[in-house]
Amino acid sequence: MNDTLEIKREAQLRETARRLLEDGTVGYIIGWGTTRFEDKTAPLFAAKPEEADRLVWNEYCINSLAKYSLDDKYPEKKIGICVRGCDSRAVNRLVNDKQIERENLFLIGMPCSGKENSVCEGCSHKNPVVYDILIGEPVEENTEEKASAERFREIEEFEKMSPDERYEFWAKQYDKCIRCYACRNICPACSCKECYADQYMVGWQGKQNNRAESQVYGLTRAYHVGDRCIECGECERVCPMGLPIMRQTKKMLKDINDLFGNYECGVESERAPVLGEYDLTDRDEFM
Amino acid sequence: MSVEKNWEPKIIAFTCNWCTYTGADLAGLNRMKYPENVHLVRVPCSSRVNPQFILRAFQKGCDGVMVCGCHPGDCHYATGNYFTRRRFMLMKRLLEYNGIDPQRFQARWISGSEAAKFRDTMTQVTAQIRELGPNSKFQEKWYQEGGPENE
Amino acid sequence: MSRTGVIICHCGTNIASMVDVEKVAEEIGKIPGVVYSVTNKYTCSEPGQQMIKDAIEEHSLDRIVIGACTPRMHETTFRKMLKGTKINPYMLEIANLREQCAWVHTDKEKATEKAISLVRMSVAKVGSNKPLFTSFIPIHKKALVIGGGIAGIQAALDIADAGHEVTLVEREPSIGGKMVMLDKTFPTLDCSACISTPKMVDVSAHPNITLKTSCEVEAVTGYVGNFEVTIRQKARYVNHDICTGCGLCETKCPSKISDEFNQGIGERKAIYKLFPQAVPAKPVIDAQNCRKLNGSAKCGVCQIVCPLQCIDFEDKDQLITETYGAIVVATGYELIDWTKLYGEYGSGRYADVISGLQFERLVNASGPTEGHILRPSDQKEPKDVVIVKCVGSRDEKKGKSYCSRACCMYGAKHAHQILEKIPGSNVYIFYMDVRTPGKGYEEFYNRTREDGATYIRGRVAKIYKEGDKLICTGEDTLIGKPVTVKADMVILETAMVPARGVEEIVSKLGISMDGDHWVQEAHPKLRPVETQTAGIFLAGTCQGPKDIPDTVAQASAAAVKVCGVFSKEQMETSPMISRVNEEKCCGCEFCVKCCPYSAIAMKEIDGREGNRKIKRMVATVNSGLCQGCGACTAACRTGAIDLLGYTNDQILKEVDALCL
Amino acid sequence: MQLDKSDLQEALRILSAEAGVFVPSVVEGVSRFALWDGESSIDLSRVNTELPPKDILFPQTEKMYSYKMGKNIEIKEIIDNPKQVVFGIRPCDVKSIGCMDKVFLEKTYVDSFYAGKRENLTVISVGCTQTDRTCFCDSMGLSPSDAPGADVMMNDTGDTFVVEAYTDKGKQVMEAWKPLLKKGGKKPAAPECTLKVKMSPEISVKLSKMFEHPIWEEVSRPCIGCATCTYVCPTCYCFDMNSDNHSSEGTKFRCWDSCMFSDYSRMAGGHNPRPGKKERVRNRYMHKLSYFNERYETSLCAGCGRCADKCPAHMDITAFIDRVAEEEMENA
Amino acid sequence: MLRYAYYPGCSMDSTGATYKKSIEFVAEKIGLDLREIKDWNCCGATAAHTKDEMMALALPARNLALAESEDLGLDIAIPCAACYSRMKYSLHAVRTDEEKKEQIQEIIEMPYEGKNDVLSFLDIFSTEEAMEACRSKMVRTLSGLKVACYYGCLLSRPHEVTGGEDTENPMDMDRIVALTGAEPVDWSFKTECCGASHQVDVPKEARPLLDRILRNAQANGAQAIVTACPLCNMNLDMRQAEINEKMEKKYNLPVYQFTELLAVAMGAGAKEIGLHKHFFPAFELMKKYAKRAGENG
Repeated sequence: MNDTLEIKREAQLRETARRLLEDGTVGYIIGWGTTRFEDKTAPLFAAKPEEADRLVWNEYCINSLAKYSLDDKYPEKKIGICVRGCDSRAVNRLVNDKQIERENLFLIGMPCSGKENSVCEGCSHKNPVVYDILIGEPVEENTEEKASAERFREIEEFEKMSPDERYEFWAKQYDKCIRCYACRNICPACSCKECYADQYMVGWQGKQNNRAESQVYGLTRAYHVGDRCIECGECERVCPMGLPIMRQTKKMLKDINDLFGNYECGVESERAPVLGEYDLTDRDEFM
Repeated sequence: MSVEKNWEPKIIAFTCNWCTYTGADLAGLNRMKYPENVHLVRVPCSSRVNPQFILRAFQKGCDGVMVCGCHPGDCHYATGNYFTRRRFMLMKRLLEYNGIDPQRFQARWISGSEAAKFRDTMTQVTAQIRELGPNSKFQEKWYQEGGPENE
Repeated sequence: MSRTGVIICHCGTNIASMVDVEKVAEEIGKIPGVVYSVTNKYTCSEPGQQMIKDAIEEHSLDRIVIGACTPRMHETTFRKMLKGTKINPYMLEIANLREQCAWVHTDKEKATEKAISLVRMSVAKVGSNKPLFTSFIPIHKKALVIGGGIAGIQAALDIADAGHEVTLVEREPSIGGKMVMLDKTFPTLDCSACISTPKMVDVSAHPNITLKTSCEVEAVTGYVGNFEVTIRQKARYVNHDICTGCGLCETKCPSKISDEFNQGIGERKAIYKLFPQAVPAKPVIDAQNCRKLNGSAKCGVCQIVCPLQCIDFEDKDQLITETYGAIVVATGYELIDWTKLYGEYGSGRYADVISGLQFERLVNASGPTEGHILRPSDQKEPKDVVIVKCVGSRDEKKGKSYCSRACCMYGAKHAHQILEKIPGSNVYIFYMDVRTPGKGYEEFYNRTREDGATYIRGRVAKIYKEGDKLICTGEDTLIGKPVTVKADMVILETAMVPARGVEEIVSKLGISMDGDHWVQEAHPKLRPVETQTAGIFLAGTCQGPKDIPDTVAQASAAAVKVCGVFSKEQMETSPMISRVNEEKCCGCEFCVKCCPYSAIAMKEIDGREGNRKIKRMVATVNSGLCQGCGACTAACRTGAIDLLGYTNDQILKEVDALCL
Repeated sequence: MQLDKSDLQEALRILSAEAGVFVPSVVEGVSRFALWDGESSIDLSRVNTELPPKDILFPQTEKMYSYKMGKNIEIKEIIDNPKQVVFGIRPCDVKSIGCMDKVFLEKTYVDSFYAGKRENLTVISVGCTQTDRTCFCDSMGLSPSDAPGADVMMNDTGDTFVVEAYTDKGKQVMEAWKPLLKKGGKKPAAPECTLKVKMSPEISVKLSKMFEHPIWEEVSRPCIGCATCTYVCPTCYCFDMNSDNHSSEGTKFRCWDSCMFSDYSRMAGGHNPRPGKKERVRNRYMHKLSYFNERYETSLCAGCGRCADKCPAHMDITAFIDRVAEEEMENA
Repeated sequence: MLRYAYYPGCSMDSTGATYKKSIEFVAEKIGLDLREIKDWNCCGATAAHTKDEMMALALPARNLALAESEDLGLDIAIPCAACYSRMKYSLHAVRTDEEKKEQIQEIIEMPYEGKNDVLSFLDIFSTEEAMEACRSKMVRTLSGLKVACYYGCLLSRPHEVTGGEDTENPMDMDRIVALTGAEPVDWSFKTECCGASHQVDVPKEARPLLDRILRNAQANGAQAIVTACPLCNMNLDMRQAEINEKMEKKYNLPVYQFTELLAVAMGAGAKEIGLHKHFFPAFELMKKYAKRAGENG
């Protein structure tokens, strides 16, 4: 990370935030603030101009912020949100899924050259894909080769294992799952009012924590979000048990790319999810 | 896990009312014979089949699961099976990725007149699953009977 | 706790010979909630049905499972039977023990096991059944026909003759469509106008038909029996209530515009009737070209000369909304714009390379040349004429892959007309194949050849001009040599394509089109005049290229379908349709995307966010449109939309029951 | 007394003859207490395991009874209370067991499932030689090297453990270990937590007056409503009861639940007294730092720091306590 | 800015001499900056593609890769229609076919990404900028001279590769030529094959191909034919007398390059651009029509 450039960007961010709060463009701004640990930041909600200086911009700004807009779906004033590439795709996701109105948000674009987060390796959109104002100059994107080589590398490796090995791998992962639902709650593609998994009365899913129920949860979640996953990696980051959750959704994405052509979510503001449409010429392998 | 004596594969098939279910009825009318292992669940259209049903069937102890509908282009509701096709192409791959044997979940298009195809498919799938043996993957019973200590 | 009654049918020996029905009844009787479990010899028979009715009373049953033949056989029978009891007809499930068990298995023990499983699944399912009620929707016995060509005219007349009200909407100032432009019709060579204009007059005079010309469909909502249609009456600037159609205005109008009815050959005025026999026989003003209305001059001469003060320059578009019970789509076709596709034929730079429809106007007695075949460039009579077929048809690379069906015949007709009207003329027809499937068609083709038309098998590769001749080069594929014909005029028999704007009307109606934008029928063979949407029918070439007899036949068929809908006062709708749990619905619209009937819409409801009252969007199912396929339910991640009769809960219970 | 580190395996082997021994270990990359197989290594390198030991007494899913319906309804209680030893548990987690004891065993109702397991559990604590950056047990009144609630207290002196029995159960352990134990050994000085938090009894009282304070709105905003903090917390004891039904038979079980879930407090009619995250975060913090104190005169937070370490939104209870300490009371 | 990388091709110093001279003259006048690609090689036209597809793609690609390696971001200007066609094929292959791209790079042992476009001189002169520059340099008018613009088959076909305008009735040259005051006629053989590659081995079969072009031009009132390719030009120019002789015709259609017309209108002397060097006499006709701008008649 080019330090002086990013320090400058932080200063610009604070200045912009202050201005937006002063002139009433936004009601408050969601960004990142310090914690008591130097290598951790936490979401910060700045509502007063003087709070703008509490916003920080450094390599530890890893929390995704867009989904916080769902806490305030009908704001009186616009909500300012700092968006990196991934956050901006999350915004598109939520707009696409009719969960928020783009007009209710003021997007402060933060070109991001990667954070202390493994998912940033091979990032395909370092610069926000949608924003109202861009802080500083855009950063150089990863080459397409790098991004695409990285994108499904793990999946391809994994696919080479035998079915039993794969099952064993996942079964052990789901043995670890404590069903805290952090992966779901952080995910911008999970925006149901009431998750299927919480509907014990309907009986989709048992509440008991065991391998079988966690497997059902894991696969169902993968299927539910797989065609809309924006690949931000938050599910994996937040998992307290370290499950490689994105390897499930990415599998869906990889198959979608193989079967239906290039597909990347959250990059365009209007695109039907793959499972929300069909093509007469789709491959027919069911005979 | 040792194979129970007299074990018989348990196979569930979600079938569209207008095609495969009708095809199965025609097979009956023609007194065609196929194994007893296949149990049909009647749904109005294959697009009614939520992929979560498949997971549920494996979880509860089915050894094989099928989704059957009209041939693409022949859907009674015009476009339902196009959605079915997409949903299950992805779901099938996801299941296989998670270790399910490809033969344990199969989708097929069988029309109302294809009684012989229905019979042949069911016979063939039953044989394949018999060959594979009982399924323990995703199964809750496996857990209830001791879980990891079983292995 | 529910009180389920189970009846296992012997079906004579059909089931009982392969399934131990007594054992099934006994095993099922052990399931909690099953309070009555018996067998019966013939459950569908009168005594069988009576036994169920008695059991309902005696054991206070609240739901029934019958293990018998396929539900596709007797589901309706038993539902009807339940109508007379205190149990709702939908509190019934049928386990298929005959077609899918007894008849297809050979091992009685295993078949019995399977039968137990199947009945257990039905018992589990019926436990979650809820009473459902059919609703009745009233049928508004008034039809809307969109498009006033021969298809629309025929459909409107047939429906009206059957005693129903019809509104016929046409966007042009007159009905008549393409047929009235034609000179003669093959193979009988009747005068096209002579047989179609009387029908046009019938339409205008019919007491059951409301004719709306210069009108377009603006919006359509609702469903069979109850379509709310908004029609835009475009400003005509002439008060048709007063106008007598004297035509004085037309003669005085100073603006001259290329005449679209005559395919650009000839001119018309800015205030005009589409053609002399137009219905209604009253003029309209073409605002774009009227000097006063487009502001290019003061003019207003028509207003001055009109003896009845019919001219109203202030006229505005008007929107009219009415309710219709059924809709016939008859939007027709137009010819492909070959000038954009065929550079080798000069892209329209040569005035004497004309389309078949232009030729129809040239040869038509009421056309710009009064029926004399004179070529457009210099008004000379052509001696050598080349006719090129399949221009845009059967040409995947440049035009359409399909055959336009009528061109072989009207190509032959054109040849015949030229040879008849111009003595000593030569006609060369370049063709790929000659297709004449129709009564008297092959005979007509043969006659044309006997008349002297030269048929050359091959496509024309290039048309170019040298002096006042059009040089047509191509290959005669039968002899394998290049041919060159020096022609005075070339007629291109171009492909039919759907009329412009068909995409909009299709999307307004919520029906679908194929890849070439022909309107999609419900089934290519068995439901050729229906669409996927109940109450919307197709007539004529909007559905695909066809000739006049086929068009008229389809129009009458559509009319019968409409009358079928109108034969009832109200329509029973299946209650097994989707329903939205608004509390759970998050408004993502995934269900909307996969509904084939556009039956799901979004609506605003009151909600709460914390302590604030807000409005939020949720899905809502139109019970008139929903056909109960359930595609939406599998698209809903939340499970907020569910299919009554096949709910998530019911299906999950069936799965669970199998796995016990 | 002292136990040579080289004799630890043997010492545990002696115990495992009689009981299931849980030791800190790493299972599929997750550090937790797991049943010792007699051979595998015992991971005392971490200050704290990632998952707390509470599931030994209070499993995440615990079957209570099975039932069978028919003409007569059969109900069978499921009792599963094997003799168990937990070894290597840190003083903060021992204090946490003390908290759960209060909930499940004291005052009005005694929870028989918990009681049975607790009765059969021997707690062998090993004091900390170092602290993590999120450790703040000494601010919560605990010592990193002493667990008064343990049956046996052990402290690392380098090559040996100093061993001390605190209870009769502890004395039995010492008795069993007799051949391995040597006299002497000096308990090392306790390490000090680097993280100091301004916790005091006044904070509890102050909080009890802050129910309507604007601070809740602010501190709760980053919360994403997952159960991470409650499931890694050694003292959180909420559970839900549910049944696993198969037609006419099934089992009733209880499983962990979390007050951070939005549906946790939702009632049958749909009303939710804690509708937003403000109410839910308030409840959790209040419960840890004030409500529990009122009822049981001790805090429900032992200062293990797991929640601060694992929170996806990087929320931090220690920062919250310090905020409260600094808050002027006029605002309260 | 009118700056391009320049691939002259082999004919510019031989059969295309007059083309070259007129290009140079016009370029000088309008500030067209052409930077010849260093170490260019044969484009392989007329022969390579009948032998080996990869050779036919790699030969031109090397030239394009050389231009790209200079990293000036310049599009490549090509005067010859055959060269242009071959270059376009290579560019098209590289841009649309990953596999071929790799093979090509392997053969030419150079990286090549197909970043820059390949342009014919018609593409270049029909840009707004070039048209404007030409317009401002006109000192003579060729008013009254009726010409048939002949594009040949390679500049516009196949459409998938060239992406050019109308394959049947292109108008670029007509618009450029109209700048000089000359009057392009509407005729029908603008893009018809002139049979160039058959003229040597089967001249008898090839002659009718030339004949129909000349005939249609003349029939539509043209007094001259204008080309944009050294090969087309040579073919129509050199063989016109032969057609007249062997087929007993009386064509009198001088054949110019469009740049010659531009050059004359910009004041070039006949010798400066080689007007006197045509096979079929071309000087007299030009002399008759070229007038000082503003002069009447």
